[in-house]
Amino acid sequence: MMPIGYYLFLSMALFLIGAIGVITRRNVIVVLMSIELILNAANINLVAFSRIFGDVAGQVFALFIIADAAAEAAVGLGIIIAFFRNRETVLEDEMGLLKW
Amino acid sequence: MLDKVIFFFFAGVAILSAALMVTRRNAMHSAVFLITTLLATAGIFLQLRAEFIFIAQVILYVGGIMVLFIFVIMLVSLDVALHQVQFSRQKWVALFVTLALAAEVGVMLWSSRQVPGQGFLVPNAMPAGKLPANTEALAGRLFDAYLLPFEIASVLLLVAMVGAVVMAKKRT
Amino acid sequence: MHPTLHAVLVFLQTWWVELVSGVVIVAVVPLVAGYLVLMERKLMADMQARLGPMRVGPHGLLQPIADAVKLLIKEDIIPDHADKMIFWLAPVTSMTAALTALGGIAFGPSFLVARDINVGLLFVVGVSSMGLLGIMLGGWASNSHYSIIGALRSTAQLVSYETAGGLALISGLLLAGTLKIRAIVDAQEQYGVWFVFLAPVAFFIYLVASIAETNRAPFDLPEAESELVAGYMTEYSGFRWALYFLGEYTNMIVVGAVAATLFLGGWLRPFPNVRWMNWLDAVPALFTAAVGAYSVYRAGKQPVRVQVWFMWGVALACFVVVLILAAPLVVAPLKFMVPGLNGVFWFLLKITAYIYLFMWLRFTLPRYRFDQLMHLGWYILIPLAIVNVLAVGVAVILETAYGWNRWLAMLLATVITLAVALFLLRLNDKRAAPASSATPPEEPSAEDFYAG
Amino acid sequence: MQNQTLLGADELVLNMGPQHPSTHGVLRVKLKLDGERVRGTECVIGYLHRGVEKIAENRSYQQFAPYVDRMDYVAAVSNGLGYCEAVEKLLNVEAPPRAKVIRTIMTELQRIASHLIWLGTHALDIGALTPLFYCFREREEILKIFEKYCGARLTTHAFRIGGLQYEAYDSFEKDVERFCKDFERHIQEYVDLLTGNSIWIGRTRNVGVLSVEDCIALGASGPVLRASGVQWDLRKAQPYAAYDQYKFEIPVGTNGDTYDRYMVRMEEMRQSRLICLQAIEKIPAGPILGKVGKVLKPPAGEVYHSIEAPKGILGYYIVSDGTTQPYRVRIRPPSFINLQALDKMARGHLVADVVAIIGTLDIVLGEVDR
Repeated sequence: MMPIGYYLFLSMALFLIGAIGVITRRNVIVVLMSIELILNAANINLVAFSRIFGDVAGQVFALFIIADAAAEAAVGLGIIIAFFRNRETVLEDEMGLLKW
Repeated sequence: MLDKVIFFFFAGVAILSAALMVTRRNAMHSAVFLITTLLATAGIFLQLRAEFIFIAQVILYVGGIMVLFIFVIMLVSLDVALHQVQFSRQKWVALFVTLALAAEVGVMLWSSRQVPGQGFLVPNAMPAGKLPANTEALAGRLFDAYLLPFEIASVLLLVAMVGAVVMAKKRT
Repeated sequence: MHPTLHAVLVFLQTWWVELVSGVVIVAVVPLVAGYLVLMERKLMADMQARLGPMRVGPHGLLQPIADAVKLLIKEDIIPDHADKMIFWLAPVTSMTAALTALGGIAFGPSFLVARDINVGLLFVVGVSSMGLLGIMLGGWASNSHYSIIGALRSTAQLVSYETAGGLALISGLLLAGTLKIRAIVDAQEQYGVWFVFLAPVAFFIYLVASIAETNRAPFDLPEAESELVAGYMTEYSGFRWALYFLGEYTNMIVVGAVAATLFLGGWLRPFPNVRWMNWLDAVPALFTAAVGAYSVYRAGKQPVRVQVWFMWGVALACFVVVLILAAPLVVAPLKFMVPGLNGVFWFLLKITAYIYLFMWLRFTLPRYRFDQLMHLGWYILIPLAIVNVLAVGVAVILETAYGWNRWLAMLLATVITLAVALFLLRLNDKRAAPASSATPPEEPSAEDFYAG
Repeated sequence: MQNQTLLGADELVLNMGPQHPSTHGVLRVKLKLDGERVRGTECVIGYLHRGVEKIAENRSYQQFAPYVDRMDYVAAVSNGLGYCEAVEKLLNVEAPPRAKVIRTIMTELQRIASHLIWLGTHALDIGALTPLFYCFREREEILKIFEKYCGARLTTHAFRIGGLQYEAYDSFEKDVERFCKDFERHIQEYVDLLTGNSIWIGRTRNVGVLSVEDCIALGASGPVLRASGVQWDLRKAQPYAAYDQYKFEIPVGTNGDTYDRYMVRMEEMRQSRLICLQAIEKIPAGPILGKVGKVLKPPAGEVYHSIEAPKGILGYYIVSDGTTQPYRVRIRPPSFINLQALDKMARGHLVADVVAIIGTLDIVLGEVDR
């Protein structure tokens, strides 16, 4: 077991990279992927603390987060496909319309 | 020692490929680097003796979610996208938000160090050999204390599935 | 001692088994895969009234090596506009996943390749499913229509059949009550029966799903030669192509090993607990001896001296193996080695039989169409697998909580599942209008198309 | 092409061939796809064009005979029969009865051989590997008979204008009889492998349905026409060679789908076998070559003669201007005309079905392109 700070730092780094991706990228698919990265960073924290405290509850929540990520990816990509079919773009700032 | 090597290896791979993921122009390359990050994170989980989360990460994230991503990228891959501006004009906002977040976490890390007795940079976890069998412990917890959240999660997945089908279906 | 050196030594001391087995996997499995190809070609030739490879070595025994050399020295072509990085990465991914999955498999009670990790079987299944990424990426990177259609087909097929196969595995795991490879086999020893007899439907579903997962006929649509040339492998040649091929055959070994472990009793011999069947322990030695004797017999009939020597070599190798296998049976102090050595033999025999079944089906059956394949997966296999999981779960509870007879409970589960299967088939027959002809041929609206 | 996607925003154009494992040679089919569904097809032919009809104008009548063997090269004997009979009609001579019977036997053997190639490749297209080798095993026996008879296996040039050049060799009847005896057993093997197989039925039933009206409108002939339910076979309708002497059935289908065409061809092989058996029972004695001169100079005029080749109606239209060389030869190749049905049959099906449909049309590109 490494000191918990290392894990927190790793988690923070991944989270920040993910946040940068979400804010700056135009391609919605990449934005979604960045969100997956953020969720994953959270998972590292959960699992690391679960290991520190010797309590698997943290891992249970990590599982829930993975399930949530799956749901999010499915719906998000479904929306992207639907949008792409109509507008032929996957760029965020071209998706500004609320109707098509 | 070995722990350290493994951790730094995986952590390095994770951060490096995460950075590459955000900066690559080609969405497919981004996906590949995200897969690398996820696998490296899975390695971290294994180093934390969380075998079940490790394999769940491999099966669900890499074998499931990322396959879905690649599938969609294959379907919508527009070569035009490669020649367009890849970043939106929010660079400064991004920088600001990131710095703010980094500062927050930094302050948190730094201040918790000040608190005597907490000292979470000191390892105080149970030795690896004394941990209960991971899968069994996890299952016991999941189907006992967290049964309701588990069911809610499955309902969530069902809803997501229906939603995805409705979204992606061709309107004829 | 220098601390770093010391650390390295400690590392080696704790991990040498894993390191050695890793090297063995990487070194031996390609050879085994090559000989699987030879076996397939020979069997195919036998069933098709011809001889198969005969030129390289006696009865083509050196053909895999010749093939490997040929593939290695072949020109390595990367198509124009291919994404070079991913084109390079994809076959490596495919093969790495397959080889890594092999690391989780135990070939005998004392021949565990890597550690008996807590999530053993799940590890094997999960890691081998990552090979799909290689297929998708390769198909995408090739920048060819055939490749990308092959990759899309492959993805859809693998995702659907992995679901069915995974659910079938869960039925078996419910009986074992653990994910650890060794504990699964131990459970079968305790039960005194292979799980295939307790949960035959699950085994059957896994069989079908594993054929589909390894892209073998009749589910070989992703690389259907007559439709998509070679599917995702169309643009690959030489060594990269060989990596894909290697991955595919390694995957066959992996699914065979999973099936053998979970359903066919792993390294247990038939009737592991029946005392008067103990003579079965001598079978491995006798079998190998018979192979050796046959080689001696054939050696006299070889036309070229090199081939005669080669057959003698094969015979000699067989006899050495016989000695190793027979020694523990005869020499009392070595008795403890019997389960280990024979276990490996039985395990390999089971995998071989499983793969033989794959090959047999390939030579016999035509290929499914894509919609039929998806229909079979989603409308029949997955519902059936879900019902089977429920039924087996109920049976396990009936047995443990209500003290039912195990066989009775399992029989009930099987009957329920089969009844549902019949119902499903009926249902599907009713709306059997083939999806392919469902859409009426549209009116010719393609004048521009015919213009050029 | 670059910007097309698989999402159906555009339609994808997939080139199948000319280098493709299942286009039976050098056929190129442009498929217009929506996902995997075919919205239209276009055949691009001509990769094997050799100008056979034009060559005829510069060859004497006998010299041209070997060229027709190279059209449908898996049924060379049938091509030769059609050509020889057409020229005989032009010359107004008739082959002697013995020649006619031997011609009939050879042609029926060739029909079996051609159908065997069709069965093997068709099954291979649908993914069954093994029937191909069984089919070639039997075809080998037929080719051996051909080789013994005329020295050639594939492009036989077995017949001569006015009859035959070679007398049947000594054990000819015995060889044919032995083949026919074995063949009954072998055909059962294919039936065991394919006819009842649910995958095979799933892949062929209701695939590539061609109605009677479509068949007639497109001019389809042979098994393609008969599988739709039209009992039209020139061997019965306008008997040539010695077909009027033998009893045989003309199998017809009902649905006109790929499975029916399969059944029709399988039954045709059985009937051909019966014809062969009937014919070898009594081969009349006599000369084998009618009275034709060394130099053929047919009177000016024109003639059209058609036979039932394995793939359909094979017609020869020959115009003579009274010289030793034909003025014009026009050939009606069954493959070329049957191929026109591809678009009609493939629309609305999946890519995999296109492969099956090309297989079931039983085309030979040498004949399509000539």
